[in-house]
Amino acid sequence: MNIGFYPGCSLKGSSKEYNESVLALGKALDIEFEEIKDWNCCGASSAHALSKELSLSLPARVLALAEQQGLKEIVVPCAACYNRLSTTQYELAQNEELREEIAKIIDMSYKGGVKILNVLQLLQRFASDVIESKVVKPFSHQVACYYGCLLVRPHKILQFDQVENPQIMDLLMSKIGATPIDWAFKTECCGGGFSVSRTDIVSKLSGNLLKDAVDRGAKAIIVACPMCHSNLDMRRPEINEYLNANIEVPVLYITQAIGLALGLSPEALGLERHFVPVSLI
Amino acid sequence: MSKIGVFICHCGENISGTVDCEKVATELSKVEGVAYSTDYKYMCSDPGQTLIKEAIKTHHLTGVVVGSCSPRMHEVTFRKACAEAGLNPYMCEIANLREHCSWVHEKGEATTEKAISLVTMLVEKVKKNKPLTSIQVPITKKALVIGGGIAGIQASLDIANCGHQVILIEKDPSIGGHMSQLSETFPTLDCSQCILTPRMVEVAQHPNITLYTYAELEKVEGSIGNFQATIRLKAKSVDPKLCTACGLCSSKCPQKKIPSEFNAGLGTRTAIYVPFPQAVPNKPVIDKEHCNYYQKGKCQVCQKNCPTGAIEFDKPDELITEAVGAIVVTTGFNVLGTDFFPEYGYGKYKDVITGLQFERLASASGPTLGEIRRPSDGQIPKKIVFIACAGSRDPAKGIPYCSKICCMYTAKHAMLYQHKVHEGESYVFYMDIRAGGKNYEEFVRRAIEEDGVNYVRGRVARVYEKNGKLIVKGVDTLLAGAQVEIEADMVVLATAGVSNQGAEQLAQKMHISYDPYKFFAEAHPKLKPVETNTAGIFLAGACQAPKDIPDTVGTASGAAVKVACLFSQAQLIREPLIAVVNRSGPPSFSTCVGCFMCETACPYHAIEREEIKNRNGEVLKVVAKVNPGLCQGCGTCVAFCRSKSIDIQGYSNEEMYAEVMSLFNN
Amino acid sequence: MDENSEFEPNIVAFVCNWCTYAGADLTGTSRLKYATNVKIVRFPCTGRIDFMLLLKAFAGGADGIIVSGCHPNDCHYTSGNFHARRRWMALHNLLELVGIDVRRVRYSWVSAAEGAKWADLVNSTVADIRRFGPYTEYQNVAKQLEMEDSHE
Amino acid sequence: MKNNSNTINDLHVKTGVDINRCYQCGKCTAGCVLADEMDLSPNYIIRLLQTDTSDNFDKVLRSKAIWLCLNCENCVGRCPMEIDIPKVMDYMRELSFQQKKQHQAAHSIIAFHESFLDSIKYTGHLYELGMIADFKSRTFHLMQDVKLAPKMWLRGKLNLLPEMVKDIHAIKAIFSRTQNKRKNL
Amino acid sequence: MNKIAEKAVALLQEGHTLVLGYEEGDRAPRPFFCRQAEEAQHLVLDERCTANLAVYLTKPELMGKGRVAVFAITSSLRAIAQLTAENQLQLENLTILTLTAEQEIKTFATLEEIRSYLSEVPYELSDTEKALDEKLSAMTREERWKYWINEFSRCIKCYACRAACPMCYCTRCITEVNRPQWISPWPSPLPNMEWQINRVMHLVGRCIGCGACGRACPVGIPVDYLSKKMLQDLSEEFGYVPGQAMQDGNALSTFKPDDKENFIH
Repeated sequence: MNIGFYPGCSLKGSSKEYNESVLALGKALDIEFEEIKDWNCCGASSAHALSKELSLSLPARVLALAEQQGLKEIVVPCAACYNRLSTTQYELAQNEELREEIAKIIDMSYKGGVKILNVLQLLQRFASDVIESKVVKPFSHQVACYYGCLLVRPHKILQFDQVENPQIMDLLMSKIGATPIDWAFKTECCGGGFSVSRTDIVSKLSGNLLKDAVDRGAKAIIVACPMCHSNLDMRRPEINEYLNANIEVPVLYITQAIGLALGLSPEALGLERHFVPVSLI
Repeated sequence: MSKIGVFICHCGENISGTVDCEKVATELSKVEGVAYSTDYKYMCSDPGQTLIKEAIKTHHLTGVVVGSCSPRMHEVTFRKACAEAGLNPYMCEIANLREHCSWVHEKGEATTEKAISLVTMLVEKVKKNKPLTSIQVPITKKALVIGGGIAGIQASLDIANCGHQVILIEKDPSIGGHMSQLSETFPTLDCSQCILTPRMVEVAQHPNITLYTYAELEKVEGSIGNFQATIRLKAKSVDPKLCTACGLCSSKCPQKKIPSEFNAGLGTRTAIYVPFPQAVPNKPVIDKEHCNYYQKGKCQVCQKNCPTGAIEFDKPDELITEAVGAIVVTTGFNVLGTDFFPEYGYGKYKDVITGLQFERLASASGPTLGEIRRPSDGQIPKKIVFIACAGSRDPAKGIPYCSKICCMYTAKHAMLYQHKVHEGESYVFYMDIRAGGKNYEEFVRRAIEEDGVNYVRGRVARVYEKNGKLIVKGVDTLLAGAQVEIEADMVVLATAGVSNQGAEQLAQKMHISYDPYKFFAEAHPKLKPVETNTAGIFLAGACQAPKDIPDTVGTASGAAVKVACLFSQAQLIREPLIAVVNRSGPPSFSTCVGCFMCETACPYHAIEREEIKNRNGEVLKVVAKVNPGLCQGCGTCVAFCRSKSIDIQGYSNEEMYAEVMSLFNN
Repeated sequence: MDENSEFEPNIVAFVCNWCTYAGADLTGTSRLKYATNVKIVRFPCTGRIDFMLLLKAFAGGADGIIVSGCHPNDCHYTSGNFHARRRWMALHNLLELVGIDVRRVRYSWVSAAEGAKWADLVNSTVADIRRFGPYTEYQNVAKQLEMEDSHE
Repeated sequence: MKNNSNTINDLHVKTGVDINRCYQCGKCTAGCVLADEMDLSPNYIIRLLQTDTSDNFDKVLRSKAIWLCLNCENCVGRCPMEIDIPKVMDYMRELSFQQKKQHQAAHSIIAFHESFLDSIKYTGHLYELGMIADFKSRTFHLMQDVKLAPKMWLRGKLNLLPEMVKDIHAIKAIFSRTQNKRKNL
Repeated sequence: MNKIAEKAVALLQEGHTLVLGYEEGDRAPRPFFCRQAEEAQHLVLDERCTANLAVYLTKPELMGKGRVAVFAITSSLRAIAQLTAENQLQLENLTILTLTAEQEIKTFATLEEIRSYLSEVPYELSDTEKALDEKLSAMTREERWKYWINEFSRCIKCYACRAACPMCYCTRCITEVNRPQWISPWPSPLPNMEWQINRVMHLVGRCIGCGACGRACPVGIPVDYLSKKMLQDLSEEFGYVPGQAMQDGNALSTFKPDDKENFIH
């Protein structure tokens, strides 16, 4: 099974382990990824903070490239990229004028037919029914599945399952033996784009949700977004400082958690790249 | 050869001020077919009318045109005068010389010329007019009331007290409706059941009222004055004649964990049950969905225990047909469930409840005997949050309208809570307080000022549970958007009032229209609030839109009066200005080809299909036929009919054609 | 066109009984003045108005026509005006096709409360038709009929 | 004073958001994770815009709040009138930036965005190391994250050299074209 | 013996009293009423067949009491679907067949089958019609008026357009109504036009665009253009597709509360 792949910048840099674990899991489930050639950054939160056209043009180029490459579907593991690409596709589908304008800007033909999948949707499609049989090391821990904003909102565009209480991740996790807890911050924001510019805000927002998860007995936080991960993982010192506590709960990408359950090596999944050591294994 | 009389009114100075009435009269006398033409100061006055009557007699007039004020003013007067002189009233037409001429133009030639042509137009029409006799429809003086809530009860009693027969049907085992579930009622805080139950008993005992509970409308045929209503009497599995309501059956029934509808799911009931102690009739029924015998085929404990052998299993539903002259629909409303509100905790938190559930908690006959205890653990909530507009005024959730009653019952709930839990703290999140109504605003103020309920102007974003508390995240927009977080023990949602299940299907059975929210539509929002577009079918109460008790009772009595008016006539007299499909001898029988496109064009479902048969009963042709009871005379079908086979009396093709062409035959 | 400033157009108005006729009554009771060129024909509902009457009016010599009834959703018969509106849509399109001067047919919604609107409607229509001049184009063709008529 | 330069009508045309629908229930603010950091609460911002006076419009352009919005979309997700506040925030940010009216507290945020965009402009990707350096030079937060970088480096999370998009002209073109767009906006 | 003929024979043997089809004519195939098996070999069916046989189906005097089979071309199928929706046909005593693009004989059991078959066949104006359309839309209003009045002045009021139209099945046509006399009986440009306007208005939401009216006109007035053009102009607004007759009333007996009213002041 061959499917398009758009890693995005974070997966090439600060979130290498996400990239590694996605690819590793892909191999384990024999999904073949075909990377979009010469892709560019989606512009993340910065582009649309400063320029609407730019924020649409950058993703539009990526999608246009995918079309050129004849890809019908692309997987976009990074929640931010996924959100930007989907939003762009939606906006351009809504407004013909805009579509033509952007096509001019990127100077490429853009149809807009490519189907955009996030990692959860990918797993749901190719893993959910085979996964249980493949589990060798049940991931038997209490986990807090953290969806954040970019995967679930805006509902109008992304059509995620249950707006205020999404379930996909919880279902997948329970299939590998984990016990997802019911907690209050599933879809609250971690501070996203402020990782660098307003670390204070990040520590506060991430701190609050981390605390709630731990208070309810989570032994690991499961995420599917590089921003969430780097905020909860890399910013842990600042967070603990803000909470003046010493929270050590590790933060795993869902691909890593499943990878472990399927018996892949921690190295292959890039666990050693985490700041907060993954002491579960 | 028609002999038309023309009568030009000066209306004092009102017409003659700008129109040369004498000239109009003389000009008209020259028009072909005009046998008599005159003018007079006040045509509508007694001498004026006498003048017309005399002229009709002496000149054997076949038609009359009065040039005067608007027909909307005196058409009735003059037609009556003609009738008294022996001329068919529909041979009299009014030319509007005042509102449409003398008052809107300056004095002068042109104005008089216009007046002349206005009268001429109607002379030409009257020449073509046909004598019409008003339609008489017999009336079955028996009313069907659908729904046994307070609206149905009130309507039934009012109609019955006018001396007419009433059939009241209720889908549940007892009448009483939502009002029987309420604790106290605003703005007086008197006990709902105390004022309702006597009425319920009255209904049961009234000689003119036949009560069918556990019954639903199957279908309706016919039209105003003569409906045939088929009613399904759902099998109760208990013979009410033998049952003494001793209650032994329920006490023995093994199925005890069924959520009680009456207690809005907060209490439980058995499979064989009486919905509540004051139920009318106070006889149990078996709920087949939950009965072991009906589901698994064995049990019959109730039967074994019944001292009078009243239990009768496997009895089929019964269908009865009743002839009625009018129908009053009072099927009421419903409230949204909590599961409608993901942000408030889906229905996954036991202690997030609806206003109706709170009513049961606060009611002395409720599961907690009137003590406010939260469902999860029976604790008395120390802090309680009420959220107004839960669903209402929320287009995103598909309900843009205001549910009207929530502001008041929420104030009442907070008040009741404060009265019952003195040290308790209550918060109400609201957007606006809509307390229009006698003593309503005062009531809300009392809640705030005397009972110390904390009103917070703003909405709640989300509710989540933490360490046994419900964290309510709201805002106070009056503090420049300061966020408010309350650790509450219980949250009450003032959930929107919505139309009842099955409202749509019911409306379609009766051919009455409904709005996008499945509330039944009144014939006119202001002037016909209790009528529907189907003559003879009336509305009352919350099946029309959320209403409080006073409004509901008001509309119920209103509908009852409409029924009483209808029944007060020996026969139903209607203006003959209705559509008619032509008929002729064989072989064609009618020029109608039966395409029945008029069926869909008619807003009143007045077009019926008539089969024309030969002696051997074979169908030769199917043609359209207008039901005179239903037709309101809009004439849409007439303009639509390609073969001109359908025409409307009083505005017929020939009449309108003559009227229009008269303008140009010069 | 100066001769047209003298020209008094012959205009007929087809209106429904419940809204526009009553609206025109209100114009009267409020003593608002308007041109004398328009004569009102009263129908129970716009749904009753037969498109042939419009053609016949032109044939008879009308220079302009007003068709008016209740605003959408206000119809006394709930939907007569909706049906009428569709009929006009079709007719309008067809008249356009065969080259009839549709500017001379003025459709409007005038409620029982819009006495002033009725006065404006009449005056503006009269002004327009004055500008267009008499509808001789149509009337000439109509006359051919009368001529043949007389030959019969 | 009535608005003449920027109106909520332009806002409507450009974003498709009709803020006149807002009836001030406050649900947006109630659920906003950053409301308590903001100088103007979301619903207050909408109210200011509704007045459609240039003074109030300006107040919003100069506010800190518009820069604090993270576009987490919780507000629009719960708004009963489905008013897309994040879109409004984007629009106001863009205007504020063009008209040089940004709140000083927004400095570091904008600096980040600009560094980020520059990084894309010159490499086509986010070149984190370069971006951080650039950000520091813009903000003089020279000491920020000095401990973080080496740790990232150790964990192989930092690339010393940027990974370039081959067709970098395409990217540059996109930037210049949208640049002009932004000018004559 | 061609397969149409074979089928016809079979149908007659099955007890059909009449098979409606086409036979060779001097110019093109013409309608043919086949009642005996031996006549069957005359039957043909190909793209040269244009006459709309549906017009006969509403005439009891021609159909008789027995079971009738009809070889329907696309336009006839459209007409049959529309006529059924207008309660003019009882499909149970009709056998409807057609020749598919694959030259297969297809028999339809239900209206639904006909509708779904037709939904595959798009409806559009022919090139000649498109040409006329361009010509006319290029004209000014006055020119259009002159064009049509000139055309209608040639009309001889023979009502062939009416006779040929499968949708004109009224037992009394408006032209025969004399109280009032909506349309003067003698031919003259104005009443001729009034008749056509009536005809076309009566076809709004019903015309199936077969063009029979136009072909029937002995003096060659493109009367079919008017109804087809209306069909085209209004189908989107009224949601009417030829052959997909609305079961719940037609374009003029139904409405949308939000029908466009840009022409209303």
